[in-house]
Amino acid sequence: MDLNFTPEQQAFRRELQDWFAANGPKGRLDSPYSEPGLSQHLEWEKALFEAGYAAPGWPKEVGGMGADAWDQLIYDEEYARFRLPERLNKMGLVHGGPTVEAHGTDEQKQRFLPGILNCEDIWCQGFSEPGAGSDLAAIRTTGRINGDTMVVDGQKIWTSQGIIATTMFALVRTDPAAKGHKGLTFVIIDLRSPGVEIRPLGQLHGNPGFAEVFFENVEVPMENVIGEVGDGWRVAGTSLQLERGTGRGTHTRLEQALVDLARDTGERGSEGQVEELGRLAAWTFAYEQATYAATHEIATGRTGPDVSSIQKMLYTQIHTAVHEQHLAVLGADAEVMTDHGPDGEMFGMRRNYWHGRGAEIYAGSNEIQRNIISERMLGLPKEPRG
Amino acid sequence: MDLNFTPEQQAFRRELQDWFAANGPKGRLDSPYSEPGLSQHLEWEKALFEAGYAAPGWPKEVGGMGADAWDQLIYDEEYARFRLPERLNKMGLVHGGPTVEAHGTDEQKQRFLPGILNCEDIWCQGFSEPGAGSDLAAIRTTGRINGDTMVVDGQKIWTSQGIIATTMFALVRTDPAAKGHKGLTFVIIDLRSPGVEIRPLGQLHGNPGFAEVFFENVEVPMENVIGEVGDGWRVAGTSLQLERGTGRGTHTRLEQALVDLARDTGERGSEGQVEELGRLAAWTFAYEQATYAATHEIATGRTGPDVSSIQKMLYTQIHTAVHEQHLAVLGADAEVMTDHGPDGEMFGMRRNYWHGRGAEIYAGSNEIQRNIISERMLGLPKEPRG
Amino acid sequence: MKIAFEPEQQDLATSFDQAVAAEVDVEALRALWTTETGRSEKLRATIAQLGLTTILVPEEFEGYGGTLVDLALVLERMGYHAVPDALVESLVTAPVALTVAGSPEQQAAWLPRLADGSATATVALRGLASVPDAHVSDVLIFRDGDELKLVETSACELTPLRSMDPSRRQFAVTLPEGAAQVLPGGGVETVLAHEAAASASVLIGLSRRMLDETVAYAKVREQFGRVIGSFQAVKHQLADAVAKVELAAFAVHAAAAKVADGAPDALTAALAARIVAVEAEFEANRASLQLHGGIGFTWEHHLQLWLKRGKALEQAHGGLTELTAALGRATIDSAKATA
Amino acid sequence: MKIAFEPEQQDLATSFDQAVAAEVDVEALRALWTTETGRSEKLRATIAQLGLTTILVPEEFEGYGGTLVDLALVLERMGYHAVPDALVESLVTAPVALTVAGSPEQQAAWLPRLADGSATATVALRGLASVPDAHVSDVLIFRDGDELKLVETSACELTPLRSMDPSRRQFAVTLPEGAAQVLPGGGVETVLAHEAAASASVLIGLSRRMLDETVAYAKVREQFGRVIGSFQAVKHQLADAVAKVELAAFAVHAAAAKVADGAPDALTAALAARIVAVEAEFEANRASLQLHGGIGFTWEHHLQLWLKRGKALEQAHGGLTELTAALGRATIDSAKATA
Repeated sequence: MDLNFTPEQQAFRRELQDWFAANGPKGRLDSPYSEPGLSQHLEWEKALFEAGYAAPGWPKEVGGMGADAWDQLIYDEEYARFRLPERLNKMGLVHGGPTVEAHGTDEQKQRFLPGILNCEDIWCQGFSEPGAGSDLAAIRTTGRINGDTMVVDGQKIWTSQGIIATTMFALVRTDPAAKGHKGLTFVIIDLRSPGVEIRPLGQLHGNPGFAEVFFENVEVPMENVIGEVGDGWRVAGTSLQLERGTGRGTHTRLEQALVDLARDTGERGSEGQVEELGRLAAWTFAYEQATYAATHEIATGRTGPDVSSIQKMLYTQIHTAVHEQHLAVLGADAEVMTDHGPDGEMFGMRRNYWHGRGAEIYAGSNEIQRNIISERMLGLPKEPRG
Repeated sequence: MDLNFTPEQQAFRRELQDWFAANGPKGRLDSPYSEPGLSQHLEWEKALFEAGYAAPGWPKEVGGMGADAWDQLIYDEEYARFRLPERLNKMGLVHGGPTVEAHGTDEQKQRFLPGILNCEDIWCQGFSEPGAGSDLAAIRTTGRINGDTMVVDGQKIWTSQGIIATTMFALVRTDPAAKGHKGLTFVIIDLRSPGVEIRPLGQLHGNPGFAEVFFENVEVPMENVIGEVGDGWRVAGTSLQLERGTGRGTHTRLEQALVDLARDTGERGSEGQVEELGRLAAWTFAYEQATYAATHEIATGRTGPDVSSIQKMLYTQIHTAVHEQHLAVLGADAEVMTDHGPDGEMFGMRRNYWHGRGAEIYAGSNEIQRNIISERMLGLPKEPRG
Repeated sequence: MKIAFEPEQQDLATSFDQAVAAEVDVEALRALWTTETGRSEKLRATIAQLGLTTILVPEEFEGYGGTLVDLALVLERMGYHAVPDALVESLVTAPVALTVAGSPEQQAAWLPRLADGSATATVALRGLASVPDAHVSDVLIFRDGDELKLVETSACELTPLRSMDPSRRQFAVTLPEGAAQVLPGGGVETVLAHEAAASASVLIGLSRRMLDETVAYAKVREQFGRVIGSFQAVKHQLADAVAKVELAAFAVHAAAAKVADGAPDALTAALAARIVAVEAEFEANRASLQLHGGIGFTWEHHLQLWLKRGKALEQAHGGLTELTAALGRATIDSAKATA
Repeated sequence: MKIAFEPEQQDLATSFDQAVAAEVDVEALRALWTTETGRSEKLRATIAQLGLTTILVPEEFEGYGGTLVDLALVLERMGYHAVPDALVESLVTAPVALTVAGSPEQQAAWLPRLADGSATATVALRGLASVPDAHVSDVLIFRDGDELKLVETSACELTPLRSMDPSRRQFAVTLPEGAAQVLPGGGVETVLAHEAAASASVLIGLSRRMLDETVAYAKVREQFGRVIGSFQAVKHQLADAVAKVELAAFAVHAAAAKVADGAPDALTAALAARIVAVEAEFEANRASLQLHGGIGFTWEHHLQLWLKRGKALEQAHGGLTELTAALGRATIDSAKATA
């Protein structure tokens, strides 16, 4: 056991701190779904890219720094600690890109990855459909293969970043005869293609960002298929596990939420609320340490049991509990938005509260995580399908 | 809405208070599973019987007072408030007797009910079996009908009062071809018959009282069948609903537990523990009011939705929460039994703590209650059987 | 004992349902979000026509002279329909405050007008930082220490706030020096008890609506080849929430009766009722969003009407910390007294 | 960073499992309930032979000079096997107290004997009303305000108490006037941190055992024509409990490392570890009895070994109220400092 960062790691952290302090945007950027906001975000992404900080964990060949898991963690911690803007291309950086990296050909890596880093392409994920939320295997969007072209028809929903995205990595059904997760293919779709319609869909905290995406006879080159045709479920598994997994500074953001709660509790909380703060601090610590342990696992290439479902479920529950408690400490002031956008969208703690409740649903609802934990970790029998 | 008792009801309450104060045993009786304890309990039951207080709610013809639901509630409240001994024949008084009253012939009522009141017979319930706990329909104890005799073979388990009981009301399978809850018959078995073996089974809080009861070629007269042969599931339903239902002073005992907790919280609790006490007081109040509402329903013969599953589930949860909180308030003293029997069995709060956890399992585990609530009240589909 | 509402009380709730049906249609409610007042004149007129404004006004001031029990079921329906107005204040705590604590002049000036709907009142028992519906109220009754005071809103400065619930209209109120009059009769405890019990009724209705919506959705939404309502993971979450709401409702109805009777335990019963109603609503709120899944998280779905109202009302009439600490202390005092 | 135990540390836990297998057989443990001391000489000898008594004794006093990290996995296994002895006290807090706070004379008198197993110590940081294993301990170290003190048990009056857990042996200790010596070096915080972190390790092992037993039972017990482990009602309760235990374990391991390092946040990390371990154990305890059903409630079933130990250890080394209040205050102080 050694809980200390190496001198090199500490130096990397200071380097980042200096750069973020000097170059990070002052104040909050406008929403990326507004014209000025999108420019501001692209400008920030450009600065990161030019400094080499767009994706430290990616290989040098495709524009990353080849940083190891610990340096990636340090980057994520500092990025969160400086409260820098949410990454415009996070679906590409965290999910789509690593999937291409893991399953794509060299040609595909060269073709797709640089565009994510320099934000020429903005990626979104196309898994959920109106009839396929928790049950991803029920996907009905079809990909009809016709020589070297796939013709896509169907609909995706709850697509984060959908209204600004140029590129979707999607699961489509290429074998209509196959049931469930068989016959699905993982494919990258250019949303600028004819036949794509994107309709904005709001989120309940008032913030835009969701979209429904409709496909009608959309032609996609077969060279955009990642992995084998019909093997999409396994390919997508990489992305799903990444989505469940921790990292990306979630532990730092949770700690920040706890610090904010602690300040308000110190100012106006009852003794019982101090006790509740202590309870939440303890679970926040546990989550932080689980993140470090997972980083150690990745860094050493060892593969202990996959605890990403445990982390996802409990992270979202702790996150919600911290914010529920913050509402309680604020009392009658809780509903009053001190910080909100021109259209009434929520910012700060109140946005995070609702967003956190959404997180108990998305990326595999916590009910699905409980199935995974009880079936894969404990070996209990699967639920019978209807 | 009128939350006041009538003058007549108040007078009845005073009458009971006077009689209990004058005649109630001073101090705790020995365990009814010991020789001296059984005598002491029988003596107390005899006093109740002779005063006409053995079962106020039963009809006068069979030795009760014909009291209405409100007078029965008042009786139960005062009995609990005076912390009088647990009724020796409670399984007969609360479950078996009322089932005979509801489904038996006049002859059967005359034959069985008086023996419960004067404690010539001590009843126990024979529903659970090693393979049929939550799944009562899986009962395998058989009753082979042979003319005017039924021959019973099999085993019952977790039989409360089993080691002192003389009489069991049981569900047995009379039609071996029928599956599930079909082919079951409700029958009263004299445990003094040849072929019955009763083995004591302890409970985890150290108190005796459970038994396993084995039947080998036990002959039971067919006139002991209550209701029709094969209709036992419906007949037992009365008993099960009574078991789930509230009443019998449970709300008073819950309030007493709350008062005990409040005293210790006042003496040694933190401010956070005072808040938790308030939360528990609120749910105790809700349960009390639900009991009054149920009594009103019974008294007026109206039948609103059956909320007995809600009451059973939440009562047991509130009960456990009150006792868990009491352990927390006592801190390091919680484990130390200030009050225990010679063989280390638990008394008082600590017994009630474990007993309450058992209550979340017995009388239909809370998982079963959730099935009932979601299926019968909300109309959600049944769980598929295997 | 009689633990049941009178037929007239039930009928009043049914009449309310019918009379306001068009006004509480979810699209109509959403349309109000962007109007200047956020309030429907028609709805307010209907409430007055139904006589709801008269119920807690004494007969001598042209009221009905009723009690909270007469309003309890209507308040539940108001929660059920997510009626946006601050009706706990205007229908309950304002007339009660004037009745128990107002001077004869104050009563004569305001109670008849509250009864006939020609004036509206709002109430603030926990400071003036966030007062509901001050913009459509003629008079504000507020707590100042152990006293209740009254001020005309036209004399106050109202700063509009933005609530997480787009239906709610909250205002920071600044009082001009010396504008407030004391209500001389005390009455803080009575008003607090009415507030807690009435608020609890609203929460019960709100919770029932969230659960009704969710049960209905669970019966049609299919995943994994089955309606999701056939999974124990869904069924048991709903059972837990429904159980809490229904048990809480017993407490809420009893509290209304005790508050109506002025029973010695009226305040503790009302605190208990609001505590269990808040906890039940919390669970109904949690389960209903969780079980709706992604669709419930969209702006376009109506579930947010109840979700956000619920979060606002968990805190608005006293949060759990305040209420549980008070009830906990009262429980200790009462346990000592019976020792 | 290296978030993993060394192979030797893992091997020590495995050796412990093997060496004590016969002594921690459930029937053997139950047999101890009715013996006079309730303790197995053989088990105590084995623990000494494995060198576990030496680990936290400095080398200069014939110890191993290790840290809590060396013992953390062994402590988990002790919980897993429901070892009845007060080993958090005898193996951890007693040698640590002497090492950090004892005078040279006190250290020389006791540490070598603790190391070789010729003497045993127990510790009481929260009063003398209920001290574990005082009857088999030669020396008692206790907290008196900001000081630690030491007294030989032979000088004390020991009144045996009856624990809900028939394996535990607790005693009320009465001190003779002037018999206790102060440990001059302070050290209360260090000892508290070791206690919380070590106790958390025991709770993790205890929780894992309850869940292992329950998962195994759920795979064979049939109801409604299916093994009960195929019902979501069962699966999800187990998933919730396992998730809490496994997340808590990360905190517990990190706390051991921080306590071992004497990190500035060692005490808060240890408090956090014990808080999450207690909450995880609480849930494992609840779920395991609930899912065993009636059979788990019988005296004859072994589940009670872990259930009762768990309830005792939830309170024994500081209950949640004490720990959460302390950690909550520390969190507020630290938030203010980073403002």
